[in-house]
Amino acid sequence: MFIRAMIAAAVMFGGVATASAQTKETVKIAFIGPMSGGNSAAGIGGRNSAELAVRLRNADPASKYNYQLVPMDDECKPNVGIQVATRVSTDRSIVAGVTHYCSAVAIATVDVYHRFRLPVVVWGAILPAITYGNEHKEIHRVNGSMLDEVRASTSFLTGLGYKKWVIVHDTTDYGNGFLRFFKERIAETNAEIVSSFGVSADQQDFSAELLKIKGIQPQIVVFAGLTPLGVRIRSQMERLGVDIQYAGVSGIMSASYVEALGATAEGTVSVHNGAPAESLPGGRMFVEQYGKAGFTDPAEPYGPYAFVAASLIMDAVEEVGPDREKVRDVLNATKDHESVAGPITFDDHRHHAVASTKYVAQDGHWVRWEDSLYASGQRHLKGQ
Amino acid sequence: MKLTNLTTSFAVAAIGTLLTGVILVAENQWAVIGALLAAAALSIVLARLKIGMVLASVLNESSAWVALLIPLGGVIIGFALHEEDFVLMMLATVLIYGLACVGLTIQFGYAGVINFAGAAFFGIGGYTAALLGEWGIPSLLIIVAGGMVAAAIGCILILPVLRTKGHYAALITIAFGLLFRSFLEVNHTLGGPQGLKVEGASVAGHSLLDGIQLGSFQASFYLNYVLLALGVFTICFILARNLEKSWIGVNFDAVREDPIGASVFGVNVAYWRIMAFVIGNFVIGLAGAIFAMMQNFIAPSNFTFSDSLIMLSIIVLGGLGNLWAILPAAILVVVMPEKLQEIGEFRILVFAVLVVLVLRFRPSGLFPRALRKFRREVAQ
Amino acid sequence: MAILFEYLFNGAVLGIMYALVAVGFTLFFGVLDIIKFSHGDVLTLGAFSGLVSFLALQSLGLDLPVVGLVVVLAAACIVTGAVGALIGQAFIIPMRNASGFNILLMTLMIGTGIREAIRLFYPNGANPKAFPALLPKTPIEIGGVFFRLDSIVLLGLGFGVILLTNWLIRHTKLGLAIRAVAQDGDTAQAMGIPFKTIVLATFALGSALAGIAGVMHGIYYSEINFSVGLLLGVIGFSAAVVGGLGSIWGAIIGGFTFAALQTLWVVVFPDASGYRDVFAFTAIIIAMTIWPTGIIAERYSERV
Amino acid sequence: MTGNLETKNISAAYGNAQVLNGVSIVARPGAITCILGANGAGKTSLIRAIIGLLPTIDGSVELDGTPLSSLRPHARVAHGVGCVPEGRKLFPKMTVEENLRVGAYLMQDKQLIQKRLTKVYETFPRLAERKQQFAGTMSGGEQAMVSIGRALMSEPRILLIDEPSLGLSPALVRDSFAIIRDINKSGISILLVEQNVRQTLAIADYGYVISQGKVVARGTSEELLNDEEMKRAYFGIQ
Repeated sequence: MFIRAMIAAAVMFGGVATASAQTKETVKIAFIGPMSGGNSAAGIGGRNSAELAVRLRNADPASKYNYQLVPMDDECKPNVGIQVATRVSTDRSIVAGVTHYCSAVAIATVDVYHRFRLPVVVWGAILPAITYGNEHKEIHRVNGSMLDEVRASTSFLTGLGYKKWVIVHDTTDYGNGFLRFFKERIAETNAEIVSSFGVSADQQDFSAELLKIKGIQPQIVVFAGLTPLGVRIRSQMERLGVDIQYAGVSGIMSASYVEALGATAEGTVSVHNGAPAESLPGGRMFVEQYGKAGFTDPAEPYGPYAFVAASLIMDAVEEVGPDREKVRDVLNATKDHESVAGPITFDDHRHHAVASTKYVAQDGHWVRWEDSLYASGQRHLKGQ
Repeated sequence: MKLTNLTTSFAVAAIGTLLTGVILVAENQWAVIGALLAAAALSIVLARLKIGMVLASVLNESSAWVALLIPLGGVIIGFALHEEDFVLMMLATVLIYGLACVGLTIQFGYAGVINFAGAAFFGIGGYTAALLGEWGIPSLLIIVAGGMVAAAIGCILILPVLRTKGHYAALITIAFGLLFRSFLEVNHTLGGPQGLKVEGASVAGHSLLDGIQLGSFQASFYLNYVLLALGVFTICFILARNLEKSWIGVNFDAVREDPIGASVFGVNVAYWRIMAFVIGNFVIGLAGAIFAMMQNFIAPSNFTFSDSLIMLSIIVLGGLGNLWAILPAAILVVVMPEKLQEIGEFRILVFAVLVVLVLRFRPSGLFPRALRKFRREVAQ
Repeated sequence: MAILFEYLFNGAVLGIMYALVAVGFTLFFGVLDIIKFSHGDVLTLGAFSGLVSFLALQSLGLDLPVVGLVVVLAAACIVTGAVGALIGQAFIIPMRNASGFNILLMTLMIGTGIREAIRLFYPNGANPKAFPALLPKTPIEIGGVFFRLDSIVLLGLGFGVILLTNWLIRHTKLGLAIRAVAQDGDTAQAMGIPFKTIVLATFALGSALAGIAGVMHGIYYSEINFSVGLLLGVIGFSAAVVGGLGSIWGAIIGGFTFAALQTLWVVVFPDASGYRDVFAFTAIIIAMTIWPTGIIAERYSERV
Repeated sequence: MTGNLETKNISAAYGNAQVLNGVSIVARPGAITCILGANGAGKTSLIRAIIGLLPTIDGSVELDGTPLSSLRPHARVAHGVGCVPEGRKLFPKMTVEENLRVGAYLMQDKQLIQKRLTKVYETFPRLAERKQQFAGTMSGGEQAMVSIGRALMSEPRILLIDEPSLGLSPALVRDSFAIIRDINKSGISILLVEQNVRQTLAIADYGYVISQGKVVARGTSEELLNDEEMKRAYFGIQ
């Protein structure tokens, strides 16, 4: 506090604020995500990406402030999330937050941010209720919602002719949410969900479920959950001779899905909010810079959104200064704001809808469906 | 003699209050580590020197009313930091976990009934509060109901727990903890994996979620919860102390140390194990209800096996059966990981290593329980 | 009908893996009356050491079919055996007069430490890792029943290892010493059995079984991750306790019982598959009520 | 002649309770030395301290001049200390033969083990008939034979025997004392702990009386037997 006051005084009496970093006021931004436990890969990727945004901004001589990222671990647990959310919200030196990958945590903490008036931008959690379940002006989201994905996925898969679905979902809010929205969405089409299986997030063996599915003989198995489980289910389908097309949601779309499965991953289809980073002008920059920054862990698919969220906040601070309410108002009014994930526009619930992109795993990479050998007819999905 | 005891207790309370305040407020990592080292040094010195024995026995023999020093210290810290929301929240969390650990101490520390499902009973209290909160029932009643429901559901486990012992009993509570969590997750009537919002507590129509405002004095609403938790903690602490010192406590000791011998001398082992289990779960349920009200939100992932382990770590690190050790240990276990946020993804590893080291080199805990006086005399 | 055989077959593979873990728990309990809860995470360590040794072989160009399997199994056994003995030496033997509960909590925390260390220090350790297919995946179909060759080999391997362990315990000098220590440690010492050496050997043996189970797990599911041991540890412990601590056959019965419970639930109530663990653990609590010291009861007389 | 066991001033405690308080005894080569005393006098503690199961806080144990105090129990067995523990302490879920083989654990030579087994079966023909029976299912007398046989398997120079008469019928007690005498005649020194004063002193050459962890009297069997004071104070014989 004292040092900050000194700096402020120096700036005032010095008359001229030089561009050197030492004289710039430091502005703190919180990052919250899971950095330990089963979802830590995504959390660490997100933290690195937000850190990258901050470093790039600090390297930019045109920026008015010196930014500092305060990373916090929510362990993907609501109670821990509430604890760290309170910690950053009540720390007056923090202006805004890039918050949460896990939907349960994001939902649990919205009231905390509202109570302490901390504007936050969600970078990874996709349950619609995070923004649509409340009227809190502090909560924003850049990464789209589950609904966007479900919409894209349903029309994509039914369009390919898969009418008889089995859904395997994890029993967290993530998988359950998908199940609910898929059910609603499928009811509007001529396809049907013949059966659904809930599996716990730490389950290892799925032979009972998969053999049951083998008996049902659906046209497609849609998995709603995260990478570790998605990998286990896909590889066990192979082992048990369940020769049915496999589809996932954004939760399985990580580099480690194709790495861990090798050739077995071939032909898995999935959807993800937002176009591949590489295909956007800013996205290419992101991938390049991320590589240059020397992080040991990959950015993971939601990394770019953490980058975007941090950038949005810093843009707002540049505009109105480090004041929570002003930053909140600027964020609320975000419209067609350029970012590495394309232009960002918040709706009346401060939610940025994204057009989900369809992907297929091809030769060890996630490839945009339209660019794949499957779309061009050179390769075929199962049952095609 | 009485006077020196009281003075000593005051001194201990003052040092404890001071250290707690410093640890809670310290922002800087080095300050945290410094305070922890000071506490560790203190505990080692106390253990090595005779003064530690004296202190332990003073606290052990002191009247239960000395426990009133706890709310005194708590109120001092609370009001000194009345604007620091986060610090007060941590303080309240420490007190709530401490309360749950009073329950575990009655079960495991006193009667030797092992309970690896502490978090499950904590959760039962929380879910009770969530469900009853919707009906506008007075908050204090809801808290008591949380305890009663936890105690009642615990009764389902009594038969298997009574029939087994040792590691077999441990498995039963582990299995219960695991099934409780997966049940909440797959069962949608209780909010499913997404959890439930919980009404905050209110006293006399005044919601505890509103900050206190008395003239120019403005305080965080967490101060309300600190006071609430402090009140319930102190009551349960004093009751547990009286329990320990009464003939019931002697029965518990007998049942724990030598169940067969106890039954030979006419102690009804099953009866006392049931008593300890039920009373303990009641207290844990109370804690869960307060916790849910303070957090305003509960979800199944709050009540996992590892949360049960955290509670058990507190009572074992502190010193099994020593109620006085609960608060320092709870501060260590609850606050430390939060203060170690700077080391990010390494903090669980660091925490695990620390617990292992303490268990390895101080197996009876940082503040071992003093023996009953008559037993010491026999030994000498 | 064919699918029924597939259920049975895959249930058996699952059961044999649970049994291998449970046998470890039962051996540790046998010699020292303690529960070593780090066991599940030692299994993870075994799977990862197997993976590392395979990657090393691959970089040397030596990943021949049979050699690969042997080296991977050996590496897993050596690492888990050494770590198991080390945990015993450094943490359990010095503490053997402390309460069993302290050791339970301490080993739980050691397990957490191992798990977190793998996550943090193995490159990109938080994500699942592909495990090499060390056995031919040839599909086999007999009368509509689908198997893969490697599943059959794994099942055989599992049974082989368990029978070998049983033979070791029943018919070798080491086994004689292990049983003597398990039945009466003090007297065993007074008869000239080096207590500490035997306890550490038992820890190494039990942990090596977990190493084998880890490799089997990797091959069977083609994938490993840092938390595989967490649930396997809990299940292995449950299996050992339900079977009756201290009895090898109890551990095997417990392992298969658990696998059967899980499979049965999903087969009978597919729409409520999420409840399978609720069912399995409820069944365990009921079983413990009926047989308070396990299905194969631990027979010990109490001193009054 | 070897088998000279000496304890010099050993003390030991369970927690705060001191059970041995500077005990010095000598078991002479080729002799039967007995330790007498009431229940709780520290007799069994002394045996446990000699074999190394009870850590001593002071004093030393020597066998034929070799200090044993720093050795673990199994190493003491390797130096020639054999033990028949109180209550026989068989491994109940092992067969008779397995119990005997545990006694020979430190030996590598299979032929030698076989030879000793044969010898034990010759000494106790009854055991030869029941090689494959679980030790836990045998009668008290048979268990006593297994326990003694097991201790003999390691060919000790000195055999510590703790309360062989415990729980046996008078006839069996007579038998086991006869066996002990035979073993002694084959050249093994014996340190015998007993409460049964008359029968013990009848076969012992030398004896010690201990009480509350201290040696309170010593002497040849005759000396002790004729000491009226001792009888009254420690043996309860009127």
